[in-house]
Amino acid sequence: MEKHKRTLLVVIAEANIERMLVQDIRRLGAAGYTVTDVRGGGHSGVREGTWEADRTIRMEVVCEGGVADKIAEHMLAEYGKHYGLTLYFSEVSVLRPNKF
Amino acid sequence: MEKHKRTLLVVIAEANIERMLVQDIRRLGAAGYTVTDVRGGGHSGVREGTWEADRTIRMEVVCEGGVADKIAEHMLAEYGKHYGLTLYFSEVSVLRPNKF
Amino acid sequence: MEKHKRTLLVVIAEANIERMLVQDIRRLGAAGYTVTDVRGGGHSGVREGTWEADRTIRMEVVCEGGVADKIAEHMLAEYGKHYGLTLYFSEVSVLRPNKF
Amino acid sequence: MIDVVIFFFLLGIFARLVGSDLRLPEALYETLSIYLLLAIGLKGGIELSQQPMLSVLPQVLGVALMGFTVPLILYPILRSLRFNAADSASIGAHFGSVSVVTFAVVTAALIRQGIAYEAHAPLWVAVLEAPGLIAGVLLARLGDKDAESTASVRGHWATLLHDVVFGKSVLLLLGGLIIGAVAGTAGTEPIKALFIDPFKGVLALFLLELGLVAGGRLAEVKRYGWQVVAIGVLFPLGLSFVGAGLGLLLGLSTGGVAVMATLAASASYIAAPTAMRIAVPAANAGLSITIALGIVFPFNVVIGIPLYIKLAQALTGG
Amino acid sequence: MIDVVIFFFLLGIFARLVGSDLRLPEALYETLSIYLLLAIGLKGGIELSQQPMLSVLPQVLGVALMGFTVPLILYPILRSLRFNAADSASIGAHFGSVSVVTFAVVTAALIRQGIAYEAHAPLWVAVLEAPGLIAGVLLARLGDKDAESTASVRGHWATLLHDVVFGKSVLLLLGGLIIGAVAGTAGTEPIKALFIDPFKGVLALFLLELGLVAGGRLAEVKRYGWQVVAIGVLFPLGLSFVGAGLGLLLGLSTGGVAVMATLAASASYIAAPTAMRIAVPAANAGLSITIALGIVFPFNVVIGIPLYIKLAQALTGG
Amino acid sequence: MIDVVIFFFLLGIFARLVGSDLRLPEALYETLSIYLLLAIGLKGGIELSQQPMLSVLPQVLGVALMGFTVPLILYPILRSLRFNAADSASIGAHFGSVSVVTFAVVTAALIRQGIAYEAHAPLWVAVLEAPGLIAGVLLARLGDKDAESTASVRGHWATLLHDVVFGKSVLLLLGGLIIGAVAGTAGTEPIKALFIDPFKGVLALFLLELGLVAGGRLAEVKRYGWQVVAIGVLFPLGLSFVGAGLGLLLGLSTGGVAVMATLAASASYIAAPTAMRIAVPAANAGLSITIALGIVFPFNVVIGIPLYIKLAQALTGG
Ligand SMILES: Nc1ncnc2c1ncn2[C@@H]1O[C@H](COP(=O)(O)O)[C@@H](O)[C@H]1O
Ligand SMILES: Nc1ncnc2c1ncn2[C@@H]1O[C@H](COP(=O)(O)O)[C@@H](O)[C@H]1O
Ligand SMILES: Nc1ncnc2c1ncn2[C@@H]1O[C@H](COP(=O)(O)O)[C@@H](O)[C@H]1O
Ligand code: NA
Ligand code: NA
Ligand code: NA
Repeated sequence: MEKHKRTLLVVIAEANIERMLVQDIRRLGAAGYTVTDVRGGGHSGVREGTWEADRTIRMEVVCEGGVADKIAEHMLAEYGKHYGLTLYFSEVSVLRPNKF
Repeated sequence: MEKHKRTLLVVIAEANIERMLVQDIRRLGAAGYTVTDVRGGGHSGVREGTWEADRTIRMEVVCEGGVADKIAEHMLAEYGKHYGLTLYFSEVSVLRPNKF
Repeated sequence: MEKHKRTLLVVIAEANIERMLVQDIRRLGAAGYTVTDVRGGGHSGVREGTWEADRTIRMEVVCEGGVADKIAEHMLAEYGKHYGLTLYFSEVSVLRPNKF
Repeated sequence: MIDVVIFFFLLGIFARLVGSDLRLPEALYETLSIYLLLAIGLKGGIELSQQPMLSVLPQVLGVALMGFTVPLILYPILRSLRFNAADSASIGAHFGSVSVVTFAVVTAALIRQGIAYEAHAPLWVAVLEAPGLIAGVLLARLGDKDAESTASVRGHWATLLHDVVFGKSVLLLLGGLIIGAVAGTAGTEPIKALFIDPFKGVLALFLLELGLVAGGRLAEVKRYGWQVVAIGVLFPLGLSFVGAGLGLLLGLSTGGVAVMATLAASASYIAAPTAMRIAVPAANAGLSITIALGIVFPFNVVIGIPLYIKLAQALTGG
Repeated sequence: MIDVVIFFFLLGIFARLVGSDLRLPEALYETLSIYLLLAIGLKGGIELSQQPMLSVLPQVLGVALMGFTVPLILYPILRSLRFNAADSASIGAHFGSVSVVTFAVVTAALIRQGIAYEAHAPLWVAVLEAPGLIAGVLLARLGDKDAESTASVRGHWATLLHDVVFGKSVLLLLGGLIIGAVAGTAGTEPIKALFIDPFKGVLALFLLELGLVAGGRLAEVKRYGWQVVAIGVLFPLGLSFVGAGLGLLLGLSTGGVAVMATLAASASYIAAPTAMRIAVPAANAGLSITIALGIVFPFNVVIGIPLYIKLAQALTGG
Repeated sequence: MIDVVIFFFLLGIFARLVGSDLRLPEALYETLSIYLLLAIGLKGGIELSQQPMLSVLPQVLGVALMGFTVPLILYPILRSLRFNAADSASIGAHFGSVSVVTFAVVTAALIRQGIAYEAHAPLWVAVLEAPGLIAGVLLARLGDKDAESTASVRGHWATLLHDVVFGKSVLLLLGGLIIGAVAGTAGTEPIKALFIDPFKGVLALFLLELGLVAGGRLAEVKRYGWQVVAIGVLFPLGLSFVGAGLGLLLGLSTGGVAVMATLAASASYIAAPTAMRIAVPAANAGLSITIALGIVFPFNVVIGIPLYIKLAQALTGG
């Protein structure tokens, strides 16, 4: 069973911009994404998610390293300034290389 | 504080087969698992999770590399053909080696 | 786009101690954290999360390796004995080093 | 005049078609469906308590037989339309089983029009859940020898039967029926304000949700093409005659015949998708859900039910 | 005597201030807000069905104009208080739009005091959602040339308009209104037990939740300082005269003038935060939410509404 | 005739035992428990408003004392049964505290049987939450010097007290009581349709959920063995005499004595597990929850309560 290197990009952001993030991810070449509703805290305070303006999402995308870079760069430029945004990369491996 | 290498296997699949996945994981030798309700999109379209047939789960299992391989292989063979299924591996380290 | 190494610490624990975990994380120097409601199974049985005493959370913290070690050590000492607790580390990279 | 609950369904479809962000939380969806199943069961049980048990036995048998037969009838038709074995079996199973909300809508319509029906009809619904699914799985196994072998862990008959009989739908319907029958009118009086009075409002809310889901399915209809639309309209119409025929045979009232026609014409979108996904993994789940929820359900709720009531009136002279 | 629903709001604030772990599940929050929007719409629609449509046209135009004008009035004031362009536009938009729960509280107060008001008032609420937001975005774009360029993907006018008009709030309010108007009193009778009778109890529960959220915002008030408190108290008081004036101009009843004053004085905390976050990302979301939900809402609900009713009585001699 | 709500509990247990997939969404569980606490408080408060406040003071003191004493009585018994210090203290605390739903079931039974009880009884429930927990923690600290040292961050008395007194249960019960008392019958009239009328139906639904949870605990019972069953049956029976005795001493009505016996016999499964988990981490949470929810709760609800009512009737000659 051969494994293939890919990059996992995790994006944590306010739920308000979920729709835009999904569009961006698709446009920049990722084949899929997974979203979880989360809560948390960071530089911009605590977000408990009990009502609409206070919701946070965690999105994960498995893709080629280059695509992950492009997505992350775009997000940082587009949303980094005005939105709470956390991004990180991690090395993962997958079995079906053409799926990702 | 000594660290020990283990593998994190992440499985994203339709919620319908959660029960079977848990049975498989247990049977193939993992000591535990964690499940999150998620939504997402991929080759087989968008899954929003607003009603039963449309729910997706994300399962993560920390275990020895060999066990992770066995689980992933089994899942791919068993569910890969007919179910939406995303699998990836990641290297992690743990503190209590006999827990995993 | 320069990347910087950080450590991702994932903590899975009963929801009862969420408040204390957040306090610990903050006190020990992490800049943020993200919490997800999960369910799962392990040595101490299955936790389905349908009522308060049965809820589980997954917390993830991106921080410097040293901070992650301190947090993990503290948690293991403080909660490891009496609470269901799963901890693992993973290497990740971030773009904005001073955020984490 | 259209029943007000239909407007909620149309509002849901509209919201989806215009791309509104309106979504009902999943927990609400689950809550509403648990409520409806329990409430429908309770209502039927209260009435059942005033009836000789033996008289419903032939109905139970007749209904079970109908559920089992429907997939057998539809399978060859679907095969001749070039659907593969798994899909033909699965679509058949959806039609063999039943939609609880469609049942709720037809009884609401009968009440509005003052047409009496057998008050223990929820029992028919509970009985109808399983047989169609069993027939569907049987057909899939016969039609595709492969299916069983891939499904090594799953697919045991005992598991399938267990999952349907003790599944949420049947358990809550039958549980409600039995509680209603045992506690009777007086015993259930204190819970009336939750389970009986707001029933139709809750149905309206659930139809809003189903409108949202069905609206999301309409895009898929385009993908699957005209055949799927034809199936979703013609099969219910055809099956309504099967149901009405059974109703006549069992000597049901006008309303009872209408209910039976509707049950036959309705396709399951709760029990069937789950059961088929596990027992017949090779079947295309999107295809049968699009038919059941994207076409059959809206068709029945908006157009079919009035026709089935007319049919019942014509057949019984009621 | 204070309306009982206000006590629930105070209980929520108290719980938050003493650090209670009480939280309402998010799904409940969403459910309650969907319910309130639908129920308010339905109630208005049932009444609307008994009225000549043409007579409400001038009201619709007047209300839309008011919503659009409010941010234009507030913008220069906010700028002179040293808020930047984006924040001034965003705060203005929150005031230009409307709070549905504040509307529910004022009508409840009017009913309690036996003061009649135009029963189709929910229509005003639906109409008021959008114009203030549009004016706010316009101001932000004019005030800060940068805003548009950063927001490359977003910010298309068509998207903004679509999101507000087909957003949850307007869609459910108008959907309810139309269903109520078409189905009428008789048609909606069977769903009364869910959508009309428990309305005020649901409002109480929602106010408990809003108390929890507003209580959480009080800590922020300290951060932003006295200016924010002054804005949150003086703007509503000032705007209530604008609303009351429009009410007089349109020849509304005493209750109608009170409602209009309250609508003008209220600040949106559902549609506005979402819309501004997307269309004016440079604006500080915490700031405007703290004003709208931490100060304006409690002020209106506890102190403002009784005053606005008095004002309306004085102005109309009612 | 068994109360209909008990059937829902049995349905839940049955569903779990046969391995049904029926689950109530967690948000619904939370919603129902918030509703029940508020509604019970409100109902008590409305009655309290018609009463001299001073007369309840001795009751408040007596109840608090009872809650504190129960763990002290049970601790030596549990120790002699070879439970360790932490577990003995924790199990004692669960019995010293109280189960709100058990309270709801006993009052429902009294109403059905037409036996009057002190309408402000919810106040007793609110007072009973905390003292038992405090005694339990005290015992754990005395019994195991280690416990405190490991729990370096936690375990401050102030935190424990704060968490219980401002915890969800006490806050909603007392909040409801005060709102009910201040607003009175007339003031709460408009929220009756939500908080009073559907109460028993909601209780039924919550019992269905608790049946599912308790049913899931039955497997654990086997693991812990017969001792746990004996404790779960004999302790309530014994404690019911303590409660009934206190009721007599306070000069309560027949119904009041029955309520007091039930409160003493009931074990907490909301406040206690959470508080013990934080304050006495060494205690085995599964063990005390299995006793409280797997045995005591079903025993009380199905068998105990009728006995306690009989006991109260025998003691008061009522
Ligand atoms: N160091 C971190 N580790 C994990 N999650 C984080 C971290 N910092 C921020 N987050 C998440 O990102 C959200 C926004 O962070 P911030 O922009 O720092 O306010 C927070 O609410 C957290 O959910
Ligand atoms: N590249 C990806 N990254 C993250 N999640 C994915 C990816 N592809 C698919 N998924 C998840 O897996 C589910 C099924 O994917 P698929 O089988 O491609 O339709 C989707 O709904 C997503 O939640
Ligand atoms: N090997 C594992 N992989 C992933 N999650 C685990 C694992 N072991 C335990 N968990 C999670 O940690 C919780 C407590 O585990 P335990 O302390 O082993 O009972 C479980 O309910 C799971 O959610
Ligand atoms: Na059918
Ligand atoms: Na306004
Ligand atoms: Na007790």
